[in-house]
Amino acid sequence: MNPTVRLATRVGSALATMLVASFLVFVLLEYSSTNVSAKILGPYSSESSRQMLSEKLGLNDPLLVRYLRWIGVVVGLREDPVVTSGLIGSPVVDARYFGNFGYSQLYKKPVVEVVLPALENTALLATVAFFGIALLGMLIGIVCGAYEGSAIDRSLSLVASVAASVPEYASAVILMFVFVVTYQVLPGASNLDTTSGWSVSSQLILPAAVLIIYDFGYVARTVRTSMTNVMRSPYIKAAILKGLSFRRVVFVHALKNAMVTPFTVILLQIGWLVSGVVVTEVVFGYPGFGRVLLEASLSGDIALVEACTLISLVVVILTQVASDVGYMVLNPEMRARA
Amino acid sequence: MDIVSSVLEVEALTIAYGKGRRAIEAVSEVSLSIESGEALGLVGESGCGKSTLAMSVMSHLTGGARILSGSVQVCGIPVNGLRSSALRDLRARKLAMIHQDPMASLNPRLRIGRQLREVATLAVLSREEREARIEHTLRSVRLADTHRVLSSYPFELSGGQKQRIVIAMALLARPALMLLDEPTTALDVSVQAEIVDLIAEIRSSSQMGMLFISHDLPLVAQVCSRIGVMYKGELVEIGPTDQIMNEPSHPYSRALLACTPRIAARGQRALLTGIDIPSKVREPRIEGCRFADRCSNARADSCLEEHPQLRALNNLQPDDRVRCHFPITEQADVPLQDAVRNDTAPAALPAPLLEADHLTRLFPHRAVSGNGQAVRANDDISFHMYRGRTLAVIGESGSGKSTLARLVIGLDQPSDGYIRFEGSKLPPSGRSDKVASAMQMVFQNPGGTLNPARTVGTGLRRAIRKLTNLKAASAVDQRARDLMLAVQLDPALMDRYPAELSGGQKQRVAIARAFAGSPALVIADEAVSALDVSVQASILQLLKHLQAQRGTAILFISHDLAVVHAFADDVMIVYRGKVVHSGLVDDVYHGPLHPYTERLLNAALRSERPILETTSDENTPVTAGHGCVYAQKCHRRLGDICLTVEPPERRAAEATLRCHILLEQLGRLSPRQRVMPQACNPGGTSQLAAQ
Amino acid sequence: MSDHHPYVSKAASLLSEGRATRREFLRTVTLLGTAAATAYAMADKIIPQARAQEAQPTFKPGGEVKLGMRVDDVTKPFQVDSAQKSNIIRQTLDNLTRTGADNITRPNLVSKWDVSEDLKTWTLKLRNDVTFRSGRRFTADDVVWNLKFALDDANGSSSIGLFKSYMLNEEKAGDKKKVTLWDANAIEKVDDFTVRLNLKAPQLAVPEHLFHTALPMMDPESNGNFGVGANGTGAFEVVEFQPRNRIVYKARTNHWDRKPALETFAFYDLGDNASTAIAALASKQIDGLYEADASQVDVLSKFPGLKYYEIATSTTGVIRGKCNIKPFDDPRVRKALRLATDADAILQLSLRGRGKVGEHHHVAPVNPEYAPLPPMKRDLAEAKRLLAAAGYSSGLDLELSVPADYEYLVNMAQGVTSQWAEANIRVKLKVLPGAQYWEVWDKVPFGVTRWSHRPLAIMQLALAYRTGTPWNESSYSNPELDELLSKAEATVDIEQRRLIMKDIELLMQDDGPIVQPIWKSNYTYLRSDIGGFQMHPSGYIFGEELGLV
Amino acid sequence: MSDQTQPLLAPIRHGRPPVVIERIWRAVSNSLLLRSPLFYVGCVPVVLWCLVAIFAPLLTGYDPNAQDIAALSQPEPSALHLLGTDQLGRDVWARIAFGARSVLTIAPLSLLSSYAFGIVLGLASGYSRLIDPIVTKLCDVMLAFPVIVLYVVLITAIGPSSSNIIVAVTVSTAPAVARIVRGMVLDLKDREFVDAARIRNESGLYIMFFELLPNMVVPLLVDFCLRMGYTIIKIGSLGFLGLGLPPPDPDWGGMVKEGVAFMLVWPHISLVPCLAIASLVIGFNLVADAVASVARRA
Repeated sequence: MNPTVRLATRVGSALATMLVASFLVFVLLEYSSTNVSAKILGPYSSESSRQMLSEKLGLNDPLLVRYLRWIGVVVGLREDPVVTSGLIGSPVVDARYFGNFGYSQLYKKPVVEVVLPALENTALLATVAFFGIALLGMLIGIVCGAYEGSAIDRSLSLVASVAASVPEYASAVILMFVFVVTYQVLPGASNLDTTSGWSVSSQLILPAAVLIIYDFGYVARTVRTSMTNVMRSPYIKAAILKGLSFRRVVFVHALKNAMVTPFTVILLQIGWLVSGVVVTEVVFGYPGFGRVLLEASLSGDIALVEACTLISLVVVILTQVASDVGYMVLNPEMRARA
Repeated sequence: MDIVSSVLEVEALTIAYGKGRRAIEAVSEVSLSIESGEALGLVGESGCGKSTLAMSVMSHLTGGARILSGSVQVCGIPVNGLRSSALRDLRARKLAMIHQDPMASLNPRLRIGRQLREVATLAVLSREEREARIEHTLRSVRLADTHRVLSSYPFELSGGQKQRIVIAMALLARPALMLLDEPTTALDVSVQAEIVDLIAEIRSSSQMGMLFISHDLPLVAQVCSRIGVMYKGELVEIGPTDQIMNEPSHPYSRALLACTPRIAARGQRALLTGIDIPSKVREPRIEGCRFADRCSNARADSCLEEHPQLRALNNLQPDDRVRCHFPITEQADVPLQDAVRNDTAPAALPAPLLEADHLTRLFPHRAVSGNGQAVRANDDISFHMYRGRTLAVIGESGSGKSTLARLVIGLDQPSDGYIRFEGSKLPPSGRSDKVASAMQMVFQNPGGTLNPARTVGTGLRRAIRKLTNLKAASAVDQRARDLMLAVQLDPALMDRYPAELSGGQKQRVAIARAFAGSPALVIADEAVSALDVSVQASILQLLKHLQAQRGTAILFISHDLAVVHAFADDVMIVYRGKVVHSGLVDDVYHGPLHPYTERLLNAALRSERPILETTSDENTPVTAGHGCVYAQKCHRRLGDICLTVEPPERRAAEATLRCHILLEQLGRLSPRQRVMPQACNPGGTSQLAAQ
Repeated sequence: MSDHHPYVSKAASLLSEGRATRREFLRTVTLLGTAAATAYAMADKIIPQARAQEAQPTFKPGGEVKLGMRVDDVTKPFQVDSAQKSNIIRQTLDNLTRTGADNITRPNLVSKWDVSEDLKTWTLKLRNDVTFRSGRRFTADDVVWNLKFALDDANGSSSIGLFKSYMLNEEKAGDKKKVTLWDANAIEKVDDFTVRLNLKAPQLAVPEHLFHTALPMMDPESNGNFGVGANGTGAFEVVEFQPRNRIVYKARTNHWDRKPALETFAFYDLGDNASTAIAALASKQIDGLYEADASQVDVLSKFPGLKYYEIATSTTGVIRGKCNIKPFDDPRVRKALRLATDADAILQLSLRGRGKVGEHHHVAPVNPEYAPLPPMKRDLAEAKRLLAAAGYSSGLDLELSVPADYEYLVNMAQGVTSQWAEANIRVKLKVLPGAQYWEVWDKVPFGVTRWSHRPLAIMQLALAYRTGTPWNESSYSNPELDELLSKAEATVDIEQRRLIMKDIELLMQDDGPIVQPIWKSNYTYLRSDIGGFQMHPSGYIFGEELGLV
Repeated sequence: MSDQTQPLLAPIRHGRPPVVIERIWRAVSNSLLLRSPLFYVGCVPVVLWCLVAIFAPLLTGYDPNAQDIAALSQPEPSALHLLGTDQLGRDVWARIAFGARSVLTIAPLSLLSSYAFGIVLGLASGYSRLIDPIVTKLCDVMLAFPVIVLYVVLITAIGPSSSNIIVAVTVSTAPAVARIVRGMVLDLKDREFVDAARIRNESGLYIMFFELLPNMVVPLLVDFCLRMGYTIIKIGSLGFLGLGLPPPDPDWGGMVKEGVAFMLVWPHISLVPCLAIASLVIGFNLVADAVASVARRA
């Protein structure tokens, strides 16, 4: 198989995963909620108007039909029946465009307009946290792996284990107590508002720290395991016996081999960072994607939940594809076979 | 350059694992030295401490090993306690090592060139010199296309090529001492022969000292001028190769020789004597001679109580030293025992137990061939098996011999052909419990043959319940104990997990399991190839014993021609899924030789001039029905006919072979072929007559 | 007092005889068009009272105040349905009237109103100095447009509900119900600064209704839409609006009479996590909270530099069973629940004491028509007796649904359940996320409902307990109560009405569907250098009243 | 049958414990594990919390839901309430102790159910080429959902309750377990002992559950311990987001959430449950580390 075919297969399989997953999301959400039109019309609406709307939106159609229609709306092939039914009224909203996840009942605007800014904010936080996690995790993992069994390995591993055991909300609360209340060196809320004199970067410190503390241990553990496995391999022994310096053995011979598995793991943290950070965003009042998802879920804003879930799926699947491709690039054997 | 002539000086070296009372001595009081240009062989069973010794020379002891006393000097420099930079320098310039698994010692993610340059950089100065050196060294290990090799990743090279790279890497710095730790164990027989040949050549052409470590006595003998025999951490005998190979003085050296498989003369089969003591889990500590509990000559008083010293056997041969109270000095040239082979032609036998008829197994797989064509793992294989007889299948890795075993046992279904067992045709899948009970198998890898998560007894009892009519717990248990005893194991081992057993013990359990019912046929798929020779011999003895007792037919799958010669009655030589040569063992080994048989025998007998493969294009697929399967690699290829026309079946005595060459023009083994391969003295010439 | 409404003098005599409370008097006479100051003066004359006249603070000019509050997206002011949303538009859009923290409704964009004796003709005199931000003068045409817009059912304003009974007709046009003004002249422009409302039925509360959150005065050109740059008569203009994040206002540059002290005013949304707001206050990212939780109050009280505000309200949580299903169909069970409740303790638990003890009749002490009753004490023995009499001698097993979005209600539910356990009433809590709960709030057999502040108890009672009304969540149906309610609504006389109210309260305590142990107060903390703030019982915030001192 | 008829040594033992239990016992009694200090350090919190959960009523004089009105204004730790009281005047220690019960039942139960499904799915897909593509794809899909998203969406859809939390954890964890098991099956099923079983005509079910599964005990045990920690954190997150156990039953995550507002004045209300969660998770993680490192060495 050549690389393009291989990549195409991978993307195709990712798309298939997306489809199945989106179907599951659709089924779960559309069926768990008591009544879609009741959701749209609000709790005080009358039964007859709900039924009329249901008919108008085709909510009584077979599941698969509704699902396909929904997908059609999402990819911009169809018009959103909620918009065309005139329920939203002015301001006029486009009924047909790519990425049309519908209209958020909670925010009273098209879902994309809600999600995109939140996603942007989260991307900012996620980027900072990602680099922190990757760098710290790799550093500790490499040191521990290279000096397996040493005192430094044991103590750093313990630190990583303990850090990974502290829930985000716990570290967030503690950090807040120390840095916001006691020493007042950092802002307590990270709403990205700079008028109060706290810079955006100062507001990112605490949430990013919470995420890094929670996650770096996991990365470090993976890197360490991979590193120890490599360090035990015959070719590392051979390299040492060839008379190479330990540093050269670690950096030239071990690292490249040891980073293959963790590379995937590290990349997959992106998926977690985009959507798995609800708690942190809630604690710091960060206007991000996780909070949107939580609020949408809690308020039963189906269109928004569907969009958020789907977007987090896309992110995860994209990182999976990226990590697969990266794995191919990192691994000459795979590269050659491709 | 140093003027010190001794490149390695080991003095009274003692190395132990662990600390305090739990410390286990892996190497005890070992002294030896190697002059430059000299090759010393170290042999011994696994766990005898030879690798630990080698690592101490490299000053790279791991796993909690420590030098308790003694010293190691390389080129006069004591390696122990060397500062790390000095140590690195020593490793880079003076030492080189080829490891147990040479394939794995290349970094899979760095190009060969980079890995070679890295080593060269440590030793050589200028860039031009470096490149020239690399080029030269690669040529010296017979790697031609250096440019391609240098830009390759390890996985892009064949096993033999990687091996050469590793050797080249070791040679690059022109070290004073080269350590080889089982450098050929992971290779196919024919490749093995080439590599050993290469090593011997390098040794003779350089001033390098060499420490060659192996469990394979004849192999070592081929390269080294002196051999040390190690047993449980001690050097029990050391002396010139001739002496060790022909007149060893230590009972252990002698026993090692006795259990080393060899191809006996026509009409005879080697009698292999095992020196394994299988029934005990761990040997007790012995005050006296460490070999005493396995020694047939041991005497209660001195051997058990007094530790023997390594001493010169006599004044005439100060080089030959032995650690034994009662070294064997008389009858020095007692010949290794052979038994008379009393073969009967299959034709004279009653109805066959199993008939395989035109078995074919296709793997329709792109992954294997790449061109979408089916790979024929087995192609039209037919044979008969008889009660009480052993049919051996010989082939190199990838020849389809394991597929054949799987077809016979029913783990795989033939694409074509069928198997008839006890007169009735077996269904392609879903065999009856009766057939399952009558046909069992012993596998190759002792590590995998037993379920590591279940005790020996649990597995054995399960097999008994499944393969016999016994159901009552006490009867099953009794049967299990009987079986344990039958394979010469202490029934107490039934409570153990496989991880607590030695390889030989595991293999015995596997045999016990195979004999849980009353199998008419047992398939042994490389059942002894992963074992030490001493253990291998006793397992073979055990199998023979069980076979004699129960009249079991054995399908013996092996790559080792010597073992097959000693063990089997009939033999089939398989190449790429096709039987190229088959018949009675003697008639195949001594009769007109199929070129492939010839090459295998040549390798097995370790001729001076191994027959090389004609083409190195290993990946050319064989298209079924066109020509001889071996044609592409055949050193005696006649011409296009071999490639295009399927060779005719030719019969020679009780053997059949497929070759275009006329019988009388095929090679033969000399009738008085000596059983052992020759040491590296130039006098020994191959008696394999090449056309 | 000659130009006062005829009832004003009657009210004054009631007050002097002690038959009306001061609060009732003030509310009534102001609604009838008496200026608040005059009303207060009258009341003071009748019942002399040392009123601490709060000196108008002197503000530093300019400055910035940021309050923590949920910032929902508001695009349609006429559909506003919560105090927070109303606060978002209030800084830019004004109402014609304004009901203050003291429950007194005062003129705002109107300078005064007059009402006919039959309470059917209301004449609204507009201030003539009001201008929109665009500079255009605010006139009667704007009022007419806004009222008509709000009362057009195409625009989905909840104002319709308020005005329905006296301004609108409901017609059935085929399948659809159509709501129209009852008379083409119902909203009548008299001159450029006078608007007259001609009512179908008498109504006293018109000025209060004009302060309805969904009835702001907008520029007709806006077509009822709100956003950055919205054109209003308010003191501020919106310069930045990010829903769920913040809304920022700047003081208008062209002020009419109303010039705010602050240069910038803003609401910041910090999410629902109580500690985030506290942390933000700690790091001075906000200057105060729109409203604090009971839990936040305790924490914030430890902070230096903050000032506490509190006001009693008629906001409450009621626990009600559906009276048409077992076991709530038995009044003895309902009463037993009340008797098994220790309201004092619940007030402590759920609001940490910051509120008033409820008396299970949903008439708040802050409501003018409240009739004081002896406190309803906990009586476990009587509760058990009633239960046994109702056939539940082994006690009851119930499941109580609670909305998760009001923590004090969850706490209240936890409190009563542990109290009830002592009376053998075993209750399992089912806490539902708000969105789920408010979908079934009126359907669950046994639930907790939050009712927001209403100035009048009869409004509340009619809404929730009259037979067959849509929000009668308990399905309570008692002809006696219905009758009493109708009577109370028709009674203008304060004293008589209070007598009726007393009957209602007693009936609710004895037979009613609810357990109502608490009245929630509103409270908050602001930085102590912020002046001019008054806690409003409905949670309304007027940015132009604030300033830095 | 045998030529050696002399029975040797040891009496025959009957009534052997099931293999898996024996295996675990062996792994535990394995001197290596008992020699690992990490193991003891990890066991301390786990065992302590288990004891606390079991003996909760004996360890506290308070009903975890009993409200002490008097303590409302003075919730700080005192002689009466050793760890203080919470915002509703309930004894924090009592709630922690009883909360340990729910944590230590819900997390293991949900994991057990995840493992039950995961192991069956994993064994089946690893062993059967027919089932494999379906199961694998399904697992891919489920694993593509970020865990917390799955939790939040599921719990808001089906409502928070202990059984629903178990459902949510199972839905999100079982595919991960299935994937691990499948990987191990693929690794194991070409081993000779599996072939040996097949040539004895053992059924697929027997091979899956008696030949393959026992070999996964140790890695699965490590995974289980790690997942325990992870699951406890995630269940706590649900509680923190208000999607945990319905009140009044004590739920550590919910306790953190309720106390978080008081962090600055009465930090004990949320710090105590935070520490409880963290210590329990650390315990499980360290035990996992210990088992893993011992398994690697053995």
